[in-house]
Amino acid sequence: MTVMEQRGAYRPTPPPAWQPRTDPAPLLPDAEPYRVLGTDAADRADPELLRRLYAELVRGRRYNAQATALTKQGRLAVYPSSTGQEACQVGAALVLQDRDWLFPSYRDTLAVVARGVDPVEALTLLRGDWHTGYDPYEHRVAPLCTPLATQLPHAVGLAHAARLKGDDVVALALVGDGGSSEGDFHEALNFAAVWQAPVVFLVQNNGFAISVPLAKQTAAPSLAHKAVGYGMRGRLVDGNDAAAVHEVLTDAVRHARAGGGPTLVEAITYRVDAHTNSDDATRYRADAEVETWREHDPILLLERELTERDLIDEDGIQAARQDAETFAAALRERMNQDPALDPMDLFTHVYAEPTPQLREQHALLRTELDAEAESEGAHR
Amino acid sequence: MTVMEQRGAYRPTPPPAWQPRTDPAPLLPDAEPYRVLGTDAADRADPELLRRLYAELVRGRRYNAQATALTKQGRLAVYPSSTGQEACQVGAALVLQDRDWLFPSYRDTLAVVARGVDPVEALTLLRGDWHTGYDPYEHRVAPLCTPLATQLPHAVGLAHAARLKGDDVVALALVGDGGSSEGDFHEALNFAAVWQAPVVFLVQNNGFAISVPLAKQTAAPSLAHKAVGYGMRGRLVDGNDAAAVHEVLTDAVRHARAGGGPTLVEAITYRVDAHTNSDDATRYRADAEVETWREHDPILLLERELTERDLIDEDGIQAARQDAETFAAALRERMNQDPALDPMDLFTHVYAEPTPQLREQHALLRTELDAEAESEGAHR
Amino acid sequence: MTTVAVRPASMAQALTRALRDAMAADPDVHVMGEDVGTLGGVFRVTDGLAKEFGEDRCTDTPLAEAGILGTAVGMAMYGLRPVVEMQFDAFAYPAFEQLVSHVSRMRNRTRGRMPLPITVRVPYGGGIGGVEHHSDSSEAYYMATPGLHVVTPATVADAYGLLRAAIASDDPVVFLEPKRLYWSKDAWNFEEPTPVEPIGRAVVRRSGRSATLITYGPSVPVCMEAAEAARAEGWELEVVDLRSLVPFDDETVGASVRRTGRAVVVHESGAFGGPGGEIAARVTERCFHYLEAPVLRVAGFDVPYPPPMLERHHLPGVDRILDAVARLQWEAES
Amino acid sequence: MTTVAVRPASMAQALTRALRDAMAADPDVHVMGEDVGTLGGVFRVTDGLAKEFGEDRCTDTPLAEAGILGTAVGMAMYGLRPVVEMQFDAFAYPAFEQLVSHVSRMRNRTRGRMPLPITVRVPYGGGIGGVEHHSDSSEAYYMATPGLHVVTPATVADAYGLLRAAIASDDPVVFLEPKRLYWSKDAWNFEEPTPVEPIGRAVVRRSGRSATLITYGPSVPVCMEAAEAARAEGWELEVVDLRSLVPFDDETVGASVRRTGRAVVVHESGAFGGPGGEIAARVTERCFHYLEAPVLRVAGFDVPYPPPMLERHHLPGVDRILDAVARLQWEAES
Ligand SMILES: Cc1ncc(C[n+]2csc(CCOP(=O)(O)OP(=O)(O)O)c2C)c(N)n1
Ligand SMILES: Cc1ncc(C[n+]2csc(CCOP(=O)(O)OP(=O)(O)O)c2C)c(N)n1
Ligand SMILES: [Mg+2]
Ligand SMILES: [Mg+2]
Repeated sequence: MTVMEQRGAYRPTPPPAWQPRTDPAPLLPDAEPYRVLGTDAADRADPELLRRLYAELVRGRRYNAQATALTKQGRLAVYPSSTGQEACQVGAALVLQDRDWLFPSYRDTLAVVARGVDPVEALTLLRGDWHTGYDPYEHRVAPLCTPLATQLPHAVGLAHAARLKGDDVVALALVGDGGSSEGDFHEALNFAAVWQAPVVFLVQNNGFAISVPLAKQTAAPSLAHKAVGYGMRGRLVDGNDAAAVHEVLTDAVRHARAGGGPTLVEAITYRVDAHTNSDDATRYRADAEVETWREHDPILLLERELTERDLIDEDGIQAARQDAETFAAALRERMNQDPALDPMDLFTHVYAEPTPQLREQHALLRTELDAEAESEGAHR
Repeated sequence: MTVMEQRGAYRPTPPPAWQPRTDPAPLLPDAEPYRVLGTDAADRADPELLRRLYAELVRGRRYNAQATALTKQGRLAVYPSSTGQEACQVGAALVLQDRDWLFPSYRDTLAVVARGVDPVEALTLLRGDWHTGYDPYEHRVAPLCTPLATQLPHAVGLAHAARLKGDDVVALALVGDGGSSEGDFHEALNFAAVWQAPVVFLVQNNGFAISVPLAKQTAAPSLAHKAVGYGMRGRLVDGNDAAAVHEVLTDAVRHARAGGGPTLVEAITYRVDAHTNSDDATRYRADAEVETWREHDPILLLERELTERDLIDEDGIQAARQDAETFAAALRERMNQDPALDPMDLFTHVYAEPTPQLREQHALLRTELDAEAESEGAHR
Repeated sequence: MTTVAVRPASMAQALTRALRDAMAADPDVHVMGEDVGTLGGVFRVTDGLAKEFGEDRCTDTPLAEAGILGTAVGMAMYGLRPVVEMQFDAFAYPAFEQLVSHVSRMRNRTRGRMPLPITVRVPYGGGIGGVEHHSDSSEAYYMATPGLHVVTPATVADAYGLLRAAIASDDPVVFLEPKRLYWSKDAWNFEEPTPVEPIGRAVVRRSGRSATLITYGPSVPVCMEAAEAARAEGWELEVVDLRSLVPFDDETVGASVRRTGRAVVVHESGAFGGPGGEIAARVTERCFHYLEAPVLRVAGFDVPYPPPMLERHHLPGVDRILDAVARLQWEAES
Repeated sequence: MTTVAVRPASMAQALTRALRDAMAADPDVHVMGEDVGTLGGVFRVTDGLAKEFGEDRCTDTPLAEAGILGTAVGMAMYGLRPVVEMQFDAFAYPAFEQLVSHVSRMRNRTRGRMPLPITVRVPYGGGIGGVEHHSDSSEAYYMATPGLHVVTPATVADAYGLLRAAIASDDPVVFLEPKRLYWSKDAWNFEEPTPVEPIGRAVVRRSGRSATLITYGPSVPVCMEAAEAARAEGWELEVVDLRSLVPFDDETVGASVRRTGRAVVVHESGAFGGPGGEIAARVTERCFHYLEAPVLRVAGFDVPYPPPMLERHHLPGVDRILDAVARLQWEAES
């Protein structure tokens, strides 16, 4: 029940018989991030799922390494790695149905790939090619979003629209800890709760917004505590525990699909790499901090669980690694040459119909290119 | 303690020894709005303060009535009344020291007047005269702010600046329930908490944003519940109980002054009048709803308490009313003619030094006015 | 009882009718904004829509403009055609990032795969005695943003025709409604409202051979009045109503200026960096050798919008327009 | 060890030095923004300031641009002189409402009582291979907003002088830093840096009598190159670097165009509704009878900023400038 519904019940006679409000407790996150691996909850976990997650994590880690390597070879202009955050990336992709939608930020190409988008298409933007290399409608993945938190209202609007059309669709939106400070975060969560839109917000709290540590970003007990202020459920999860992430997100998606409204999930994780390949993380943090997190690595945690429970053997581990290598090799191979862009396409998609003004500019560029080609021909 | 501080304590060894976070409980508002009048807490209240509040409420009510009347006489272009919200308006003004700052929204001229600003100056904007009729530095009152919630970051910045300069200054900012949905609300509260700025946010939850009821604005258990998501204290108060408002705000100001950081106070009140004199409230709400609130009127509540406790007699009541009448008569009198504005002042304060471009436009208008005067002279 | 189909209608009524007809014709059309539901909008343009089509089709949103436009983006991604109301010009600014970084670019970004058929209705301009932030002319911001169409009607018929066209457009349209014309009335056929106007065509509202007044929106009636007054001075002024700022109708404007050889651009927006600079520059580029005098601009001053008591000195009026016409170097004529 | 006072310095270094000198000279100068503290900014312009002046004077803020500028307003109200860094051009858009509705208007609103001496530093423009949202030319938005000064340096010396002037100004200044010139170097005297330049004066960077190139910021070096190349075609081009878009130096620009009789405005920003329209229009208004040809514009196309792989086709280059010069109706000459 909301304030407003209670307002009727607020008897403005002195002293007003204020009806006790709904207990906010169910909206508040637990005091500790939810964990599965290494706890009793792991007993309940589906071994098949755990193995699937493991394979995806291993492949995801390799994907991150490969993409970073591609920047060194000049094949990618820039790459914001999600190394260390693979459990969040993979979890977000795996909990969705085909008809659902994923709203990634600029760091989330791994989630996009895990959802089924061709990695070459997912990386189009980061090559310096056109912004969105994939058809958003094919896998129901919104374009990678660079202006922070602006994708969140999009996710809410889409989920709301789907519900209005009677479609059983959930939207899952990714955002960073830094992005949670933006006004759009607030407005999106508020609209979602008021509309009871079937949307899940996953904050990957990786401790940093470029160089700015979380302590300079928020003074909140946790980011998940923001949920109660919108009247939605807040959940806190160990973002490096793939099984826990999967379980919490699955529950949130189910809740949304059932008409229960949005959930805000905060996943505690860590940005092991620098902000992007061109950032120098030593300027703002000590290596030792990174090291402590390597021991809480998502792959390590899951591998240990699988091994201890005899759910995987050395062959299984090798198979996962081999699959990842094959994947990386194919990616490397396919990224081995620069795409050929047609400059005339600058004008093609600005409007459905180019304006007369754009037609003039189109003609100007055509002339320039022709002249260029001619003089190149002449010089040859 | 914040997430970030705990992150060090979050031992990323499996299973991570997550240290229990600071209990968010002290940040959460009580389940019921705090009340003084008609409760045992009234025993502790200072009779002098109660009488002072009473006089201010009566005068404030009369001020609202007078300003509304002035719109009918064409002396004010528009007036957004705070009738019914006088306890919030007066409380906000009275809890501040001289050196403190008040940040009003467009509805809060009564708070501005209660802080000591000449009502004619406070109403300048609403006459259709220049926007800010008073010197903000004289009484430390920021200009009335029309774009909703945009004054909140100003208050935070000012409070922060004062602290940086070593000044013992608190800023109190007013905002509406509707305004709490804006991104600037979120960003301001977050900055305030991160900086531990000495600022108090008072949300006057009067149930409506023009025609939009609170249920379409938020699904939160209360607006005060938003505080925990920033790591600041949230307080819920009966906004029609002047003694309670005064006490809660006094505490929040004291807390801020002592370096304890910001507080978000939600005052439950009601917009008895229409949004402004030109709004038609019957389009969106039933008279009956208004009626129930008349019984929970701030003046009524306080008068009853004072009378029951023999802290005021009929003479005292009459004296307060008489003072209000005198006040209103003086205002009516002084607003009895339209101000004379000099059109050439259009250019005076755009920049410290007018640009050459503005000097040209200044000359153009000068010529036009001269020609106008000449042709008027000729026609006479 | 007989219905008189042709009767006086206000621009606000024509806009309401356009919304209603668009919603009736297409279930994907959704209206959203602050107070658009129960209240029918502060200018009553959405009056009755929530009642007729339900609150899910005409929705009172929370008070947050970036959220309104941002969720509209998501709704459009899913195939709806949102019509967003910004309550006043200056209150569209919080949505600026969504407008510039997403609304205007999504089609281009996705190589045509994800068009955003969003109409953003913005009541704009002054002349209604509004206090600060209620009278901005913000068209320069939108014109400078590739990917947006920018449209503004000056007549009751155009209000209907252009709004229908905006909603029908597969591209985002910023639809600027001149506040002070909301209550201006024309005879209008309620039975068969004006057909949908294609976006991008200017129209000659009055013919004349002395000089061209190039204008749009709230300044059109002022220019018509000025043209009438100019006859006393011996000038036959042509008045071109642009209707669409983006795309810009170079053809109609150029043809007029080539005929008359002189032009004045008139708008309420401040001159500096305002629409008039673009218009004067492109007219000059195209008609240089036809021009007897530089294209002049009559505009609001380059100051924050003044208080109600001073706005008449700020807004371009008949006298200021005629003064500019007088400066069009008529000596050269003799 | 001897110090060589005059040595090559980059524009970024000169900006850092300007901030440092301003902070040392006036304890009320505060630098704030995303990553400006420990990291020294993504372009390293604030490098070392947090260390030297403490985190209270050079502050890493939460990630929220409206909050950054909005709190800066409050700080300025209390007598500080905030210097705000917006990380990239497009990331200033969330702060648009604070900029337009408050920063630009507070002095006017309070009848001069509450000036806001805020400097908003915005790295702008393209040419650095930045992905979407990292290469916008947003100056048209700021120019159309009365109450703001808009300044942009093109040389290392101006970077220092103009930034000092911006911080010293009692009015808000949008200080546009051409990203692709950050690492361009000039010989510069580190001991006695350039004096503070008054805001509002353009400068003739190269003299010539054939035609004037009117330009600013990142396009200045391109125009200098074009002027050099033009000699081969027999044209002596004059290059005017505006330095300040608001206020606009009509005097210097007008004097040049009256001398040469021909002009081309060059900028990266899209042409339509961009700065060039204003510039061409006002030059034409003032120099009509001196002009042998219409003032032409060479600008970015009216499209969302293209991806890195295509930006060279978008940005005005030497050839496009010379093509425009060639269209300045030289036939009339003979
Ligand atoms: C509106 C906006 N402001 C600034 C930036 C520049 N920027 C890009 S990433 C980044 C930090 C983001 O931090 P966070 O949200 O925590 O995500 P992470 O990079 O850690 O995944 C910043 C400031 C941006 N992209 N958008
Ligand atoms: C940014 C912005 N958007 C819209 C408006 C128009 N507007 C003025 S008052 C109002 C409702 C405000 O509601 P609330 O914040 O609850 O304050 P109240 O009027 O109830 O005091 C609206 C939408 C505005 N002033 N600013
Ligand atoms: Mg982060
Ligand atoms: Mg309200």
